[in-house]
Amino acid sequence: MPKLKVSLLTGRTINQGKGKEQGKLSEEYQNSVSICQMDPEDIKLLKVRENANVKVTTDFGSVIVKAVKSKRAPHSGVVFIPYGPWASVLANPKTHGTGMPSLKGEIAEIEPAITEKVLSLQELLRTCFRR
Amino acid sequence: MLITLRPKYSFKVPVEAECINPSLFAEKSTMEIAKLQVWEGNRKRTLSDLFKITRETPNPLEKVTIKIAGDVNKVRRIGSKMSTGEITVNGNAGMHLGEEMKGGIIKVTGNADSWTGSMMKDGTIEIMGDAGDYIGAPYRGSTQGMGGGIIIIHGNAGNEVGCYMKTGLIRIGGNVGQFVGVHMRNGTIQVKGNSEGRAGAQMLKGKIVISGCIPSILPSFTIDRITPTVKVDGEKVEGPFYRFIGDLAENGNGKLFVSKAKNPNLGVFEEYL
Amino acid sequence: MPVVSNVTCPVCGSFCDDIEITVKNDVIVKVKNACAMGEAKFLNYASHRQTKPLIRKNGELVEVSLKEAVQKAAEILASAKYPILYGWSNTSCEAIRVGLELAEEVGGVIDNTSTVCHGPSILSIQDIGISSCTLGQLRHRADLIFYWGSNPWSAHPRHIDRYTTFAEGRFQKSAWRGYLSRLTGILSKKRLHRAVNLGLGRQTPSPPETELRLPSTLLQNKRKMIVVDVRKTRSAEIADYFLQVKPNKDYELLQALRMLVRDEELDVDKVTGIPVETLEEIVEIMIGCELGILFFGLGLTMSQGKHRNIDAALSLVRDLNRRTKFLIMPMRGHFNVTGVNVVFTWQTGYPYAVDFSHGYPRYNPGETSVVDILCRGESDAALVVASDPVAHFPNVAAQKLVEKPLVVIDPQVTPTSIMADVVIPSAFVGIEVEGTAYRMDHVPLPLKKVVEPPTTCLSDKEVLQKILGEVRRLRRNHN
Amino acid sequence: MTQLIIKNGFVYDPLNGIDGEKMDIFTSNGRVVEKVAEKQAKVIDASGMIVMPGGVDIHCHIAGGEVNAGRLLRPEDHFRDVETKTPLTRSGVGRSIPSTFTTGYRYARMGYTTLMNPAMAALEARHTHEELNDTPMVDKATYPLLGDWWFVLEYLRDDMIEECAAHVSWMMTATKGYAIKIVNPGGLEAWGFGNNVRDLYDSVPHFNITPEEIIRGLCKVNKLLNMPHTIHVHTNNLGKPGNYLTALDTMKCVENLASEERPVIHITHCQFCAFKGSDWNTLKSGAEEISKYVNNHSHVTLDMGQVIFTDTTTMTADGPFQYILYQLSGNKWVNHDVETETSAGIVPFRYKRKSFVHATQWSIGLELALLVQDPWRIYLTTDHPNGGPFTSYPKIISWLMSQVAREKMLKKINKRARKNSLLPSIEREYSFYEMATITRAGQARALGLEQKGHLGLGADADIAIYNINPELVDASKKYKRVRDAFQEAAFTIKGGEIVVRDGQVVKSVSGKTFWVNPQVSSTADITSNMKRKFREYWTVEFENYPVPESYLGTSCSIPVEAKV
Repeated sequence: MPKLKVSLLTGRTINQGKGKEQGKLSEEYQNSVSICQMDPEDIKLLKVRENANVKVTTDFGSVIVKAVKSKRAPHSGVVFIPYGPWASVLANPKTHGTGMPSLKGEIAEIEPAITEKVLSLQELLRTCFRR
Repeated sequence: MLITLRPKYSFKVPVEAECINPSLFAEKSTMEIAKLQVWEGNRKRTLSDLFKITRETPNPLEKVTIKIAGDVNKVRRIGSKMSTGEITVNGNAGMHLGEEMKGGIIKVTGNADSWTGSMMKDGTIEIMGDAGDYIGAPYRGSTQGMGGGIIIIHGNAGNEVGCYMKTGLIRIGGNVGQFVGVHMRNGTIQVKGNSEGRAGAQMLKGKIVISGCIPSILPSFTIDRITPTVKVDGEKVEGPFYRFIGDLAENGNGKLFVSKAKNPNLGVFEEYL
Repeated sequence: MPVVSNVTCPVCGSFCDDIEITVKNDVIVKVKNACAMGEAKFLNYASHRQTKPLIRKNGELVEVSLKEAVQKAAEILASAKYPILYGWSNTSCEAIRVGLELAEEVGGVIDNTSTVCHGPSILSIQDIGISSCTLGQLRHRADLIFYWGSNPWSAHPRHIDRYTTFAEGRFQKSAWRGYLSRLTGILSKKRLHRAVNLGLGRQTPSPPETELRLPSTLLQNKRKMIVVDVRKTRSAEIADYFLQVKPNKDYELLQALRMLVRDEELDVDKVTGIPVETLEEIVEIMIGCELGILFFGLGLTMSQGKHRNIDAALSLVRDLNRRTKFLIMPMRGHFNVTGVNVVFTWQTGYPYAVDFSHGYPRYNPGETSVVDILCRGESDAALVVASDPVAHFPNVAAQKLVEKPLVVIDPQVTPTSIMADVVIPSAFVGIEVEGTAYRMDHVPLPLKKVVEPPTTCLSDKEVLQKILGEVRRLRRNHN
Repeated sequence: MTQLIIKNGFVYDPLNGIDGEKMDIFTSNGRVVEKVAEKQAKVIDASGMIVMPGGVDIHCHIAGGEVNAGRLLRPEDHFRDVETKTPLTRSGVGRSIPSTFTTGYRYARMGYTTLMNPAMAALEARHTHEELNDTPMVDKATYPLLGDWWFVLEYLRDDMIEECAAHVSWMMTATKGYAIKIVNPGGLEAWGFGNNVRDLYDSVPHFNITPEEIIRGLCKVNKLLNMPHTIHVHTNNLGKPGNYLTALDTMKCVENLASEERPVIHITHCQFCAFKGSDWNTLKSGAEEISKYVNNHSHVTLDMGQVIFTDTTTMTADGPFQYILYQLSGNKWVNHDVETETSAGIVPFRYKRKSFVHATQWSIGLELALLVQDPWRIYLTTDHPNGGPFTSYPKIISWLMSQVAREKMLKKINKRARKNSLLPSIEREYSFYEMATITRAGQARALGLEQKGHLGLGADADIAIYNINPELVDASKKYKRVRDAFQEAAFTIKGGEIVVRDGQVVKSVSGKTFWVNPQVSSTADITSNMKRKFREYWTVEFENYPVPESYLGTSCSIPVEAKV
């Protein structure tokens, strides 16, 4: 199966901003942050179609998200997941004595996960926190 | 005089024990030492609440040695402001080890945490294992970094080793993170292993010697020459080294020595010589 | 229907205070002037809501009386040896004041969300200082506007319109018209590109990101905007120029620019892939402007280098003041995150990560900051107010937070409140209760009460006062 | 209702002409009264002690945007000086820019009860008041910065004094301000584009008005509004060699606006604008020229702006001056420009005894206080924290009261500065009566605070008792004793309650906020005009600008009958 080594960015999007104000339990929010924006060429390299599920893995965890085409390509090798519980699974907690974890530019691996599903918020929390 | 402290249990919340200081223990009875105040989180405790204290060779005239037998990685400010004597930690030590130290010796068999030797003025700190970030650094907002003494780390160290350093010597046996010698005013830092980059960022003066690999040199440094050896604290270190001058963004005149053999990627700079 | 005007929007740090809200039967039915995020909040804030206090019993959150919840919260905090009190940027300064008093009373560590947003900016301000201003200064005077590692179009949607490039000022005119004509150009280029692809039946590569030749608009004597980022954002599309930096290479780029501002020569001919000639031209434009502003966002604070990226940016701007007037401002994102720094600072001397465990304020991010404390597993209880660390902290840290007793005060249901042991739902500040909050440039503004809160929901301030009172009662009884 | 009898103290109450007379003071319900029954009252035995009205500070930066930016900038200033929480008091940090609670406690410990915060950007007024609300133990007020406000520049340019007055009146009410503050008039507007004005007659870019016209205009406005205090002026060219001429020009330019011997201008932290010489190398004291002028003219009051040899934090609204200070020191620098109104700058600074310039500055401050003959017209300040933190006031008191104390310090300072200093030739030593004048009575009078600065009937029961016996202690010789006594008041009484005892806070009180509410006839017109311009000038809505009275912890408005 094809795998890509990428640089993972996280950040705000307008949909995430809107979604969080509609409520963290809203579908809009969950849909807005359980995605991974990719360069269309990178999606092709993974041999999946747009909106297919992919698995993103870092040294700190792995999570299933939906691969969506980035509107402002090219940026091959760089993927973007909006702030939220999905991105947090992958985040590097090291602060290097600054208090700030390393949330941008982490090395990640990305691979197709067509058979796996994107967890709902409640399911994701249950897996992460066993509560 | 040897005083041994044994942790009574494994600490969970931060413990602040500035009182673990040979200068303070001197001329105190075991009872008085036992009553010295420490903090466990937000609770005031005495040293004997947390440690079993034993005193050997009760000769009050002898120099004071404090031995900590056990892991004290949650115990902060051990040896802070000490000016004489010796502390040995058989295990890991917590943050701010030897902060503002003025003299004496601290030895740690395990690892030390961040801010080891922060703002120290004199004395020696030797860590057999790894250390955290901000070794020898000043307090937030201050430019008064390490002002003397020696810090030796046999393992690896984190980011910002020797931040705002003014004088003294830091030796790292292993690798360092980013920004070694950031804002350095003077003094010497030797790194036997690799650097994660941005070495000497914003330095004004001083010397950084890196014998291992470095991913790149900051654009605000200029290559000056290739030198076969470099002196660190009177000792010759075999090279050859590329010698860079910087940080020019600060109008600095610091010297950054980087191993030629370990960094073929820096060969491109040779054309400017 | 009653219309409430001049409402301050409690969403992002831009703090638009011209929102008009129509209320019908105590329900917000219409929102005027707000951006998509603001409108979403005003119209949907109440849609997923828990209005009764909860306590976890046998693993399940069950409804309890406010009194019971407050008592339980107070017991948790009062008995803790090293509790953390986190959040605060989504509430009013009035509530934050009480929060600080509570933190002092329980000997805890109080930290706010700037620890994971512009905390590094603060660290470097403490090293370098900052040459800044209020936003109106830029509206009137700035002719060169940089957005670096920030995407106002998505995070602060009205920022460009109200305060910078497209705003009309006394000495500077809006660049809106110029943008419109450029937009036409961009669209036709895109259309052409698509047509070519259709015609040839295959994909040609899109044009490169950073154009190496600077566009002529940058050289004209009028307002211009440059975006520097690792990826082409929506904001980059409306800029006169987009400078693409490689991920984690901002520091190198900033230091190179500083060299050029000092008329130093660079040994290399490219910095992070950008030719030095291009950088030289940009520096020329910076020096030549009447008043320049560099807005920076989390693209700088979160990527490698963190506070040192800001250190370099602050120094660059400071140095530019020898040649012209230049200012710099962090794009504070979250609602009252600036206010929380302000209140922390006047009461304790420090803006975040304040440790009261010894009875007086101590501060050392990296040591007294919440993510570090959690990762080291040092805290033994937590109070989270108006924030959602379970969703936004790295998972490793969030797990430690959830393992220990956790009290949450929040008007919303969030991943954090779902994981909590005690949940006290509060009223929405800026919608259901009034208060004070600070815009990203430190301008304080009033928050309005537009509709009534549910009868079971008190303000954050009142809930905190109740917990504080209860903690004090417990302490008295204990002594 | 608390009643107090302060028995047998040596009372210094210059406003009522009482000079060390042994007498009893009675307070009831927060006021000084003629007599209370001993049975119901708490009795303080003040025998062998000095009793004075509570201290009044006419100019100390204690709250608001720039002060807080200074706090944020300097963790290294705080971490070695902390206040631990007690059952009565909140914790905090100290040194040059203490946190709000600590500021209140420390002033109260020195017997101060009324503080004037001198620099408030009107747009950020809410912030200043929030901090004042968290500054316990003292009454307080704050001055909005109006010298570079676009409305002022435009109205004065067009010679529309009455309209200007009406707008300033609106601003006083909107910001809950107390006096018209002018900082480097015109210079701050020019700083918007990185420039400055050269002198009083330079034209302000884009506005076609000169600093002189701004000062004169606002002086007229001040009179029209019948404000309790005069205009409060930080001169142009502050901190530059040769600027004593600018200071003199500033005083002279309003000379003909004075009437009935009443002051019309206050030149603040005068030390910083009493520099003679053409550059830092040739710096000399201009104290002689300035004091000569002040001694011959009754329309000016001054405060010292004394320099202390210590590490401190400079902060003023004078953006261009602070930039120069950054360039001189190389220290970290904060700049904060405020749209259509003003600017601010902050630079940490260390005054060194061995520095020629710093030592000369130290000398100038004391020379001013000693050469100005009338203690009613010069006040003790450090321009806290610019010249040094307020906690060093007792040191200054000892220097003013003792030639020996001055000589001791003179020996330690830079040689050349010592040689140039006028101090060795000055024999004057302040008496306790004069000291009470320059630390409370004179300041209260200059501020028009009728309830403050004295112990006459009806005065606020704000009283300081210092443990020093003027009959037994020769302040000239035992200056250290004086310093210690003023450092920690034996008692501080605020509003009739004992709040400090032996230098320790024994009760926390919140204190009032004074603001001036001018009664003008044409408010309606202003509002419509302002609303129109609001959107053009500011980035906040008109309705969200004013600070409502409910915002002030304890609001105390002072209505004045304006002449417009």
